[in-house]
Amino acid sequence: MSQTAGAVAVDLSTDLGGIRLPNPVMTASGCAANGKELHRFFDVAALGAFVTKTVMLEPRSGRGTPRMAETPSGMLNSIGLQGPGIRAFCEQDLPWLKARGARVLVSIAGGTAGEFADVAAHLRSSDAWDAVVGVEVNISCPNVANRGQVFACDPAASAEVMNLVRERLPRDTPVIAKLSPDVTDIVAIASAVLGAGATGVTMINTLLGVVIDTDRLRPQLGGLTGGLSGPAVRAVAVRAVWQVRAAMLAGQVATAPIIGVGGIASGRDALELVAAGASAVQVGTITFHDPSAPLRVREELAALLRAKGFARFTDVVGIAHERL
Amino acid sequence: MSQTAGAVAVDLSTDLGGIRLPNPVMTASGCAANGKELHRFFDVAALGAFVTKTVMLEPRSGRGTPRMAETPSGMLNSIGLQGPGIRAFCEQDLPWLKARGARVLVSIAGGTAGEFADVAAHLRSSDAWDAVVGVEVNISCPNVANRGQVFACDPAASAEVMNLVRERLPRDTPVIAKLSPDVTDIVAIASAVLGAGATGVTMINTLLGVVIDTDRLRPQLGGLTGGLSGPAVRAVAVRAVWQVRAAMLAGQVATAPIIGVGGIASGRDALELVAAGASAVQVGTITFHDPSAPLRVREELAALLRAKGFARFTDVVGIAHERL
Amino acid sequence: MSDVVQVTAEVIATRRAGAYHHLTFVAPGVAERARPGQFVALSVGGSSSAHLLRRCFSIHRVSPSGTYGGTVDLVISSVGPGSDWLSTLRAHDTTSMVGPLGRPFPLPKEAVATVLVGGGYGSAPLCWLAETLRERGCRVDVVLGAATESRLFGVGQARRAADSVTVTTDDGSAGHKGWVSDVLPALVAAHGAAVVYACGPMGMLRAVTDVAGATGAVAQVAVEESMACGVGVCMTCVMPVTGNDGVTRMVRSCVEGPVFRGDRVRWDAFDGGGCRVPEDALGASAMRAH
Amino acid sequence: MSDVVQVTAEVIATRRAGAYHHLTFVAPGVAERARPGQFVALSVGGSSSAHLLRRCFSIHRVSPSGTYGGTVDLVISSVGPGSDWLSTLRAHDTTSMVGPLGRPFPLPKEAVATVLVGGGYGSAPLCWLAETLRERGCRVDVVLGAATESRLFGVGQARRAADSVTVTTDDGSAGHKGWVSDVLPALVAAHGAAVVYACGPMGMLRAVTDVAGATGAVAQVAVEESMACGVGVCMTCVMPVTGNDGVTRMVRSCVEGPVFRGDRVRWDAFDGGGCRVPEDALGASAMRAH
Ligand SMILES: Cc1cc2nc3c(=O)[nH]c(=O)nc-3n(C[C@H](O)[C@H](O)[C@H](O)COP(=O)(O)OP(=O)(O)OC[C@H]3O[C@@H](n4cnc5c(N)ncnc54)[C@H](O)[C@@H]3O)c2cc1C
Ligand SMILES: Cc1cc2nc3c(=O)[nH]c(=O)nc-3n(C[C@H](O)[C@H](O)[C@H](O)COP(=O)(O)OP(=O)(O)OC[C@H]3O[C@@H](n4cnc5c(N)ncnc54)[C@H](O)[C@@H]3O)c2cc1C
Ligand SMILES: Cc1cc2nc3c(=O)[nH]c(=O)nc-3n(C[C@H](O)[C@H](O)[C@H](O)COP(=O)(O)O)c2cc1C
Ligand SMILES: Cc1cc2nc3c(=O)[nH]c(=O)nc-3n(C[C@H](O)[C@H](O)[C@H](O)COP(=O)(O)O)c2cc1C
Ligand code: FES
Ligand code: FES
Repeated sequence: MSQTAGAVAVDLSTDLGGIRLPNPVMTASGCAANGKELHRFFDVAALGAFVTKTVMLEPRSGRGTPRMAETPSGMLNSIGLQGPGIRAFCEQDLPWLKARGARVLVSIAGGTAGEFADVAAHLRSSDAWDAVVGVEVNISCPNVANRGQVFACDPAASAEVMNLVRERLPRDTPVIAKLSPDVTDIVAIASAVLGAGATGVTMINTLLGVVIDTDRLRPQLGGLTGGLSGPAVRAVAVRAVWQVRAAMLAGQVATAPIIGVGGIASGRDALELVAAGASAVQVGTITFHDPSAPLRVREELAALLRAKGFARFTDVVGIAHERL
Repeated sequence: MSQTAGAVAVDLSTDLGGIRLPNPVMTASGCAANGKELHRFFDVAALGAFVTKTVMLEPRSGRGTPRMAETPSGMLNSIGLQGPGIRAFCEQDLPWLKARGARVLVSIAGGTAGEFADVAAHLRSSDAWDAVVGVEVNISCPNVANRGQVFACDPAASAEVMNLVRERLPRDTPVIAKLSPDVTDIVAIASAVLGAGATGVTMINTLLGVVIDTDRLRPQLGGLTGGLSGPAVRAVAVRAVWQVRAAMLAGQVATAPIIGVGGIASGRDALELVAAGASAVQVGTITFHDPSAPLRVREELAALLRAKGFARFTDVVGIAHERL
Repeated sequence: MSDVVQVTAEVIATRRAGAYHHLTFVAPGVAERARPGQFVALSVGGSSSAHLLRRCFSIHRVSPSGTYGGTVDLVISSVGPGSDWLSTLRAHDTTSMVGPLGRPFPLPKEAVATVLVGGGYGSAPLCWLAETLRERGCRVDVVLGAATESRLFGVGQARRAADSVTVTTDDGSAGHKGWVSDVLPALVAAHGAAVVYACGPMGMLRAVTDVAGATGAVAQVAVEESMACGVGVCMTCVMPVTGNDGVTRMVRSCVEGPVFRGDRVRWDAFDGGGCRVPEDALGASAMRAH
Repeated sequence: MSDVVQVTAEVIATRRAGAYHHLTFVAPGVAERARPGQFVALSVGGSSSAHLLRRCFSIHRVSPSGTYGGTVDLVISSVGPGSDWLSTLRAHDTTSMVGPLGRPFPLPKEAVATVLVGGGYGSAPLCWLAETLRERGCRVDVVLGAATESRLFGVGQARRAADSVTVTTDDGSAGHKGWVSDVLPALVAAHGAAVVYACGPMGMLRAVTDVAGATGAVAQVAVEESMACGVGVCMTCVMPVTGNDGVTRMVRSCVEGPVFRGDRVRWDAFDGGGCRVPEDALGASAMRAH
């Protein structure tokens, strides 16, 4: 079975809150840098969207090392949102992606709700703004005002961020809130951000974890805690997507696109998140294992849909809810 | 290096809230049935304690099948607390364990706080009660009164259960609350149960997950959602133990023994949880891979401590907090 | 402590058998203890494996003493990552084996006539069973069915071991075109079989049970439920089976099975890919409460 | 798109080299592109692997055309699950290889004198570098150090490729008893070396940088930071390096290294097992805010 033929035969296009993407497969923020590196392995414009590393207002050095620990079928990272700051991002990274023809979903963050809004405003004024198909708001970062509790753990703080970011961006720009799985009730957080103007939600960010270095009997990461990702956490990601989609179907939460991320290593894995309710998927940690993974997942997904006789990707979104 | 020699040289004994155990390694509830099956592979009395499958008041059939899905470095299960009910447990299972000389940590649950208390009361009146070294209260099960939200997700509901169970048991019986990791703030739950009379806490129960069967495009488990366990989740377990121990050291939560569980496959893994703050450990899912695992972990842990020059297990409990 | 062992098993021979891989392992202790109908649980993927759960395989045959010590033969159909990995093993590769597991086929006390029915690789344990029954003076007629010729296993061996062998394939590529249940009633009737032994897919086991029931024969069926541990500790492999007391319980097929009396299995509870808990099963009402 | 490839690499030869495993892979495309100082990233554990992250290894040497196509040689020290798995590979086993990665050792434009310093398996890339330098007319003196004799690598090859070879071991089991930094100053001075190339543990690289600095030579050191991806996308392999503009940045050693000018590395920030962010590094103040 030719995977390329599959990609042609199945209509892979999907809708991201008003913006049409040619296919649903994206990179995941922080797992693909800002494009140049992966462009050595595949054309970044071939993806549904390229999701950039979360950028904040100022340049950030990130944390000390070690920044990672391998875990069974996953890894723990504590990068600390290292990045160039929004100005350098708009001057260098975004124009590069635009020149390649990539559709860019820009991930932003702030230490305060106001900083999120400032980053969004800077981005809006970039010369390369027309390459931007949406803004992913990474609220899984510590809130300076609330003793470092992450925004995404608190519905009110999450909503405040979304309100302020929404104000700074054109009405037709999709604004996607990226949620943390480390909460008692992820439906409540999804409900809060969608109520505050988010166009959709991305789930999941990493799970908080600790690895102990048993030689030195101390935490292995320089930053003590880190984020757990990779295939190890896929069942948690599928569950989060399932719950929020189920709440939408039950009318408890406004219907909105969900971007699924967490542990996708293959087209089959992507299909799990899609069948649970995701309109698009992001390929994260597995890119470290296989730098061609995002494109491979697109091809495998297309081949799988064709083999199952589906003509359109959108016919499979959330299909598992109909087959209970 | 002889592991047996290691086991002799290191004092492995540990304290479980007043009860002294000869070593800190236990089975995990639901991963070892009630002893007979594993006794074919090793002597159940060789463990620090044998933790029984959670028992409720009445016999339960458990859920339909499929009840499991393998996941990368883990598995998802939805057994539905199948069991004989507390009466049959007291008549058959507990006496068998007592006859083998096992120290038994009995795991109990209820659909209401009152059912928990009733199960505890039945257990207390068992003829084999003297084999019981403690009661593990599995509050990670659905609360009938609260739309099925699990007790362990709500500090008040968790505390109510612990209060009622505590009343039915002798003052010197350790009562250990088993917590769910699926909460925004596990320290708050630990604080609530310790404030309500719990002697200690066991962390973690499984993470809520979903696996989609991509052939049938529907949830793979008969029960839809399931619990994720195995090495995949170890970093989350270490993090939970770390956070609660840190809160104890900071004086935010009363100091109490922690039993660490989640993803332990070797003595090295056990040492991660111990260094993070666990006074005892439970070996769960890996037992399905290696039925001798609980005893092997005990031997590997002893050998590792000896190789590192520790004379007493208790010297390593929480040691990573001193080495930040 | 002595009915089961956990050993490092070494592959000493591999060969193709139609669509299947036939592997011989040196597995000291397993061969000596095993009886027909029992199975082993193998770990898969090697030392870095992301697959935690063991894979279960019927014991095809054993030779308790050989040049290398006791050996165990398995017949493996490659259907997913675990069985794929096993089918790429080469001589001298090793993996961990736990066994023998489960209850063997119960053998009749008298020298009665028997029929053995195998579907696909389900025929793996039947030749050994046939030999054992014939040693006891039983008549043994064998029916082997599969979707197509390459998915038949053990036809030649069965011809040597049994009084007769009938083959069926869904596509007619070998033997009668059709199902084992098409040819079974006549065979059971012909020699007045007292026991019908069967191993294969659930649908076939149910059909065999029906045929046996109609003629008054006892069906002894070896089931294949999805198993996480194989040793009785996880409760994933349950199915509803009615006991001597008439009460249906969700019993573990790894320790109380894999062989059950067909008429005790609650076939009505099985659907597509899974099995419901019958309403009248012990403890089903407690599930409805919460 | 053409400076790096991702290929299935097949082992064609394995041999022991003291404490190390020396593996030759057929890796079409990698050999042709590689230059001394670059590395490859291998996946480990096979198709069922629980190890997601690639393991990085310096390219020992390449032969761009051979009977099998281009080959890549690696020298592997078995220290954990990934390197253990690699060291058990046999001929015809395969794994995925990405490479060549990173920046090679910069070569001098003139025919200057050079000293090459290798610690343990850090000597793996140096013979090839020595040959390349000699082709350009450079003088090459080599110093190889290790804890003990079995952990030396490539002494024989170095003797063929270099003008002189000096060996040191911590325990005196071969060559001078002591560290490479004991013998290095005299060697650098002897022929007025303009560049000192080094590959090995961090402590050694720092010492080499100090020695080079004292004599006015440039140190080019190949570092070995823990890497999750090897291709520049994960930001785990960073270390503080000062740029031409005098600003210290946390740079990725996989794409901006692994070879750095020794005097640009902020050695002061390294401690025990990790590395702090220097207070004056770009973006360090934003970390203090939150
Ligand atoms: C008692 C018993 C005897 C068996 N005998 C044989 C035999 O002789 N030859 C043979 O080829 N196969 C046999 N099987 C089936 C065999 O265990 C599965 O085909 C195998 O586990 C599939 O693993 P996988 O990783 O290749 O496939 P996957 O489908 O990826 O497996 C995923 C999970 O599901 C379980 N699973 C999948 N299919 C089955 C199945 N049919 N039965 C039970 N569990 C399953 C696996 O154990 C694993 O945990 C037997 C099963 C049982 C329970
Ligand atoms: C550019 C570069 C070149 C290298 N060249 C060689 C070489 O030629 N020969 C050789 O034997 N080794 C070399 N190494 C080190 C080699 O990558 C590690 O020894 C190996 O990754 C250890 O993996 P493990 O699973 O065996 O050990 P573990 O310690 O279990 O590995 C766990 C994780 O830590 C990382 N890690 C552990 N040790 C190191 C280390 N020293 N450097 C980087 N990452 C590490 C691993 O990649 C893995 O992700 C090199 C490393 C780098 C970065
Ligand atoms: C090294 C690393 C860095 C990450 N950085 C970010 C980030 O900057 N912003 C963000 O929203 N998510 C970040 N993530 C989370 C991923 O985008 C993704 O949500 C998570 O890893 C789960 O997907 P995966 O299992 O496919 O990796 C990072 C993950 C990793 C592993
Ligand atoms: C099949 C299965 C059944 C379980 N049943 C119970 C149970 O009855 N009661 C309980 O408290 N925990 C139960 N658990 C959770 C385990 O005791 C343990 O907390 C969890 O699996 C994490 O540890 P592990 O990764 O070592 O398995 C079960 C886990 C599994 C895999
Ligand atoms: S497979 Fe675990 S109880 Fe049967
Ligand atoms: S190893 Fe991933 S950026 Fe360098």
